[in-house]
Amino acid sequence: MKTKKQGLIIGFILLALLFVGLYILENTLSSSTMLLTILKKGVIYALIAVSMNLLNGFTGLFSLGQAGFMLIGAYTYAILTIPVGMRSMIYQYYDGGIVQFAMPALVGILCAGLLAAFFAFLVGLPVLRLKSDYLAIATLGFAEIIRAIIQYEGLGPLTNGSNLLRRFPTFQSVLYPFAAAAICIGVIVLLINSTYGRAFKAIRDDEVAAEAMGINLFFHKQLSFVMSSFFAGIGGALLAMYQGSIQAATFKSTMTYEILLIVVIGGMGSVTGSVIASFLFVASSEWWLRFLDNEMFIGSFHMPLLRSGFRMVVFSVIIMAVVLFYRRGIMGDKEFSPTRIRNRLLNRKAGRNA
Amino acid sequence: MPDKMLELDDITMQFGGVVAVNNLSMFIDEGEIVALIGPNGAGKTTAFNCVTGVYKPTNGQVKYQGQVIVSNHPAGKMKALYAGENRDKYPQVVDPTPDKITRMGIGRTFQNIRLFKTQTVFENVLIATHLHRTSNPLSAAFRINWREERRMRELSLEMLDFVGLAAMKDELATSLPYGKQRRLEIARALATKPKLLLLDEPAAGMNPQETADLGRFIVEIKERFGLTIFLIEHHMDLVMDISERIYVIDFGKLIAHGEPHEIQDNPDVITAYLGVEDI
Amino acid sequence: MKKTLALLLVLMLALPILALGENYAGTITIGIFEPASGDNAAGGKQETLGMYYANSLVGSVELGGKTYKLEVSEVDNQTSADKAPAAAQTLVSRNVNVVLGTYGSGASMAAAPIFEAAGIPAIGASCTNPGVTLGSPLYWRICYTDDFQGDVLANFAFNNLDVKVAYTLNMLGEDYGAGLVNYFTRAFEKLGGTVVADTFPEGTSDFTAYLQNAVNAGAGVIFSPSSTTYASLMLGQAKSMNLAIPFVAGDTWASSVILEAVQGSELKVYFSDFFDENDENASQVSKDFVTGFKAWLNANPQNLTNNGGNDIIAAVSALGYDAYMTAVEAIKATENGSKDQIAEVLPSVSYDGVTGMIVFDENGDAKKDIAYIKIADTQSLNYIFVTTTSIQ
Amino acid sequence: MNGFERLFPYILAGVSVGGQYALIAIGYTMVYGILRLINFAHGDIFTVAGFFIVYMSATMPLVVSIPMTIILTVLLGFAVERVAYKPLREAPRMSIMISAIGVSYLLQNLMWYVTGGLAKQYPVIPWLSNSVTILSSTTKIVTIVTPVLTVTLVLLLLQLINHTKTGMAMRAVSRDFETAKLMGIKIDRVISVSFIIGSFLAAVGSLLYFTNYPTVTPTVGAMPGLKAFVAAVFGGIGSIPGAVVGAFLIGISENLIKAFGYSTFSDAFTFALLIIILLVRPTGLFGEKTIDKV
Repeated sequence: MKTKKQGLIIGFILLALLFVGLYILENTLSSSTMLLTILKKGVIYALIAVSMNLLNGFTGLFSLGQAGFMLIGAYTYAILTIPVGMRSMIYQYYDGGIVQFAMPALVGILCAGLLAAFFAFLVGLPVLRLKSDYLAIATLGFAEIIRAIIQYEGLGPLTNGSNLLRRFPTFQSVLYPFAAAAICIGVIVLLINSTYGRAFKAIRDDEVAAEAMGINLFFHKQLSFVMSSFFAGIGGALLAMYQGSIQAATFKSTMTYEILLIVVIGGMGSVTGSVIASFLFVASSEWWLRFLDNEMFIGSFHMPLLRSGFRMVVFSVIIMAVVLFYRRGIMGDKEFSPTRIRNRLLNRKAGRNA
Repeated sequence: MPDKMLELDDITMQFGGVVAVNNLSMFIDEGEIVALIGPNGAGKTTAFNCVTGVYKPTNGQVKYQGQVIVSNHPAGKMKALYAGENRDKYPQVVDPTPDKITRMGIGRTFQNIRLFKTQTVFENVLIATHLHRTSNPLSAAFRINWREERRMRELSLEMLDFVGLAAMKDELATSLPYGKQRRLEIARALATKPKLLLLDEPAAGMNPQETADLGRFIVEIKERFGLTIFLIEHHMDLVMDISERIYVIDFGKLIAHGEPHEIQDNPDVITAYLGVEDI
Repeated sequence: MKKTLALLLVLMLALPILALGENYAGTITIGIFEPASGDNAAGGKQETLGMYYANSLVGSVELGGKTYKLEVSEVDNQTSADKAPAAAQTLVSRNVNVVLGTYGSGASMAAAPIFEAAGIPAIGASCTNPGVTLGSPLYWRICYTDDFQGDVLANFAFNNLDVKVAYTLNMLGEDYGAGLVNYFTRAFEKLGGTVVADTFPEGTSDFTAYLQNAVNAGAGVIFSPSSTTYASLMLGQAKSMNLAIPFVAGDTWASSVILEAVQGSELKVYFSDFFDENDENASQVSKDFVTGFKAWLNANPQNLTNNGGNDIIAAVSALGYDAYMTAVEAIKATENGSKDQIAEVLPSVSYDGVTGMIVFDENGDAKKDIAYIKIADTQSLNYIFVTTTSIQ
Repeated sequence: MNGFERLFPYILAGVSVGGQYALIAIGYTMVYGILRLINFAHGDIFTVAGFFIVYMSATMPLVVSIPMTIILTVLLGFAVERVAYKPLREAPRMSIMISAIGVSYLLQNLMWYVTGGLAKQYPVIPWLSNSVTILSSTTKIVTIVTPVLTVTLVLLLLQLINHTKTGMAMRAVSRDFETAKLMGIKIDRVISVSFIIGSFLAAVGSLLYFTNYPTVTPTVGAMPGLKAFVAAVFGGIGSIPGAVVGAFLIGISENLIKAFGYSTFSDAFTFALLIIILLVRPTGLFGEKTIDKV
């Protein structure tokens, strides 16, 4: 109990330091550097990955619908917050669209989460009765259906059909997405550590036993599904803010797969794992490996293989390697906490002394 | 007369053409230890699963403290296939999910141990206290229910203490030796605060010594928590010295019923068993 | 293990702090923001070729007596709205002074806010969606826009082809097609024609059903502005159906992919274009460009493959060339070619390019009012020039 | 013109697409029947087969490149199983499925890299590509050939499964993995065989598919793949005739949807259908129930 409190305190201190660090970073670096971009996208993906982990890692529900709920979140946010003045320009084919008001960004984000959660509730009613891989394919299907509906010309005045939504409020400072993600992930962690979280894990480990312990499978699955989608929706809204423009066509199942792979790399059932993996994933796909996409000359020697697309090949090979040989991912189902490290150190010392 | 703790009326479980339990009728009075025995594949566990809502019986009903908790009659494809009797006796259909049955006060253990693999000994028990929660997800997440949380933990510790696993509460449940895993399963079931406890072959794979201890232990928990106990067992000696009444089934049918000494020298039982294994 | 990993992470994230200010004095970097892969890679590569060719001609500029090297820095945006921002950010992080591109309006619109935030001026070569420059102060465009194009094509179909019913087909979720169809429909209906609209989902390969719809609708023309990938499928199946209905499409169909698709068929495929390489009464600039560019393509097999394996000049190449040259004109008008100065002078730049005179209006769009209508030759890999139209 | 005449071309197209779905669906349903694995990479293997021909026909005649392609595709399917799935045999079901997603991701990126994401023109296969006219609607011969060929192949396959030792082993394994193992059936061999057959049919499928729709892109296989899987579920996963029937039904219905002007939802419809099936009859048309033991 005591150590737990200490851990909490240390955790908070570290979080504070992180924000201070970010603040300094932001004011010292030139805004053009890739680092800040990576940090922004990374933290948003972290939130989305954690939300998916809540479902796949902690409750053992293999759902592939994440992109769909992100889509709902992103569109809800965009539709609600585009300044009225801009609408005629953006809804250029639907003479301004039917939504003629704009909400403050925060309200928009909240609505994004709520609407995603609401749809998750509806989708969950039928789908959550399905078993593992049927659930996967069904949720995948729902994501595709949602995409088709949003792109439907008939809904143009609301969703702008297939066309971009843009010019909605975005964030400049990296601090905002970090703050938002930190709060959301915090809530998820609290939920996981609560008695409900324990019920989730029980369901993951053994449905029959869990039921025999008086845990209502459907209710808890539904709860986990709705919660996960709520945060996926918020993640979608943040992603929209990060990108500055969104288009339904980009929220494909590939997006879900990428997030799933992040969760796997980080370790199913490890929040910190997902967070670390997200930053690694984003940084390496958007930044460190980019050089692989450009033809390179060392002197007159033309580097072989390097050309557009090579980055993703290398990248997916790495992922396969993790999936096959490093199945538990970076963290397994453990968490990365200061107290743990301290204990490890102490143990090591003890080991040396003995 | 007072309501029985548990009553099975004409319970029949049929998978396709196979009749696993055939017109099984039995009862358990409050405070009794009753055993259901029979050779392998006689349908004992199936009977259990009909009571706990894991299976939906093809026909018959289960009453708990006088109230019908499970009831069904052949329907759909079964109408034609049904091989049992009294097909029209139970018109109403009651088909609760297992968690509801547990909530009513019927706890159980499993023949093939089903602990929560990734959880510690303590967490395994703690999970079982979830069903008596009063908090909603949010109040639980934000620890507004800290009092309740504390009570849950205290109860769990108490249970572990009682089954003598408190010392290893932070070990991974699956790392425990076999016998202790069985005890943990019992502790977990107790944490759901049952009135009726169903034990599915609790002594399976134990040596005579452990079995004897287990026997004493079962009696002890019965006394301590004022439970009624319904157990399935293979070990005759255990059954004989702890249970007050015994039901014997073979090929899903009830072949004998009575007090241990009556069963001991019941020819049907002996033949049923000699066919399969020696006592 | 975990500790080291975390450390590693922190270190790697910290890397670029050391790698700051990588832009050496004396070079002006021109960012090429084009698709090198994806559905529109074919067109994107052709547009990029034009830029590289221009760069091979003008590799440096004289500013106040000092010589500045003109360096191009390319990034692949895959013309997808979600890849574009990251790609744009990469260019920003390379501290480019001006950006050229991109093929496919969606990516341009997606990237606009990012260039804007970094104060980098961008010049669109072939992105025809009005939304690109509308409300983006730092985005300019040297080609005509969809509303003009849709208008032109509608008029062509209605008057020249004398058609009263048009069947429109575009990909669900692709804004280029959606936009053009929209403007076409408006214009066509204003002229008194009727339009039957249809969309196909991404990844469709069976178009027979849609073509059949067109037949059943009694359409006299199929207006289908789509990426060449889908177009070639569509035409292939039209071919095996011996479809008699003519196709009309936008600038994307001005590609050798389309020409190959219609070889040996009876299909009539019209499309609007920015430029015509066989235009006799073309300006000297464009004549020189045609000869020079062909020679340059044939000199390097890699370029030839990027151009689709032949030396037919796609209009987008010409536009790419003009975009680059316009940028150069702007740079020449500055003192040191900084992004801010370029942004400052661009509105007043005027350049007589291959695709005509380039002068920007208040939106930042080049005042272009001429489109070349061509038909794909079904016998030899060539376009046949039909007419030039323009709307006053 | 009357209703049928109006709809006939759509049905024709539907039947042909259905046939191609069927050939892919069998791969899914066999693998699922035995490994309980949704082989997400199957659709991509189908695409790779397309590229094999595109590149080989550039250098060698079709008579060589077609059989070569089929062989290479089979090898690929075999290799994928050995490298990506076999090591995970004991692992939880989720991680082998993730591996499948990983393979699909890898194959797509690989194809993207090789082709630069450019669409490749599929070679014209003589005779198959010629046009014919039936009931006043013109189409390619392959449209007619596909369903016929599909049905023939399926009949052969059923013979193999019902009357050969391997086939018996397969049925045994799909019925009860563990017992089959104990009975001394060489599980790995059976699994390999099912992957080989699956890939073979995928190769043939791609041959027919791309002859009809002669443009190959790295992601072109994804949708047919998913739909084929839906077909497999629809027909009752694990049942080969079921998969075939399901495939034809889906092929036809999605074309009819286009005919009635709801093409926006032709994909969505397929998934909606899937979900409805899963809820109403999770075991599909021909699949049989299984009870999980407690």
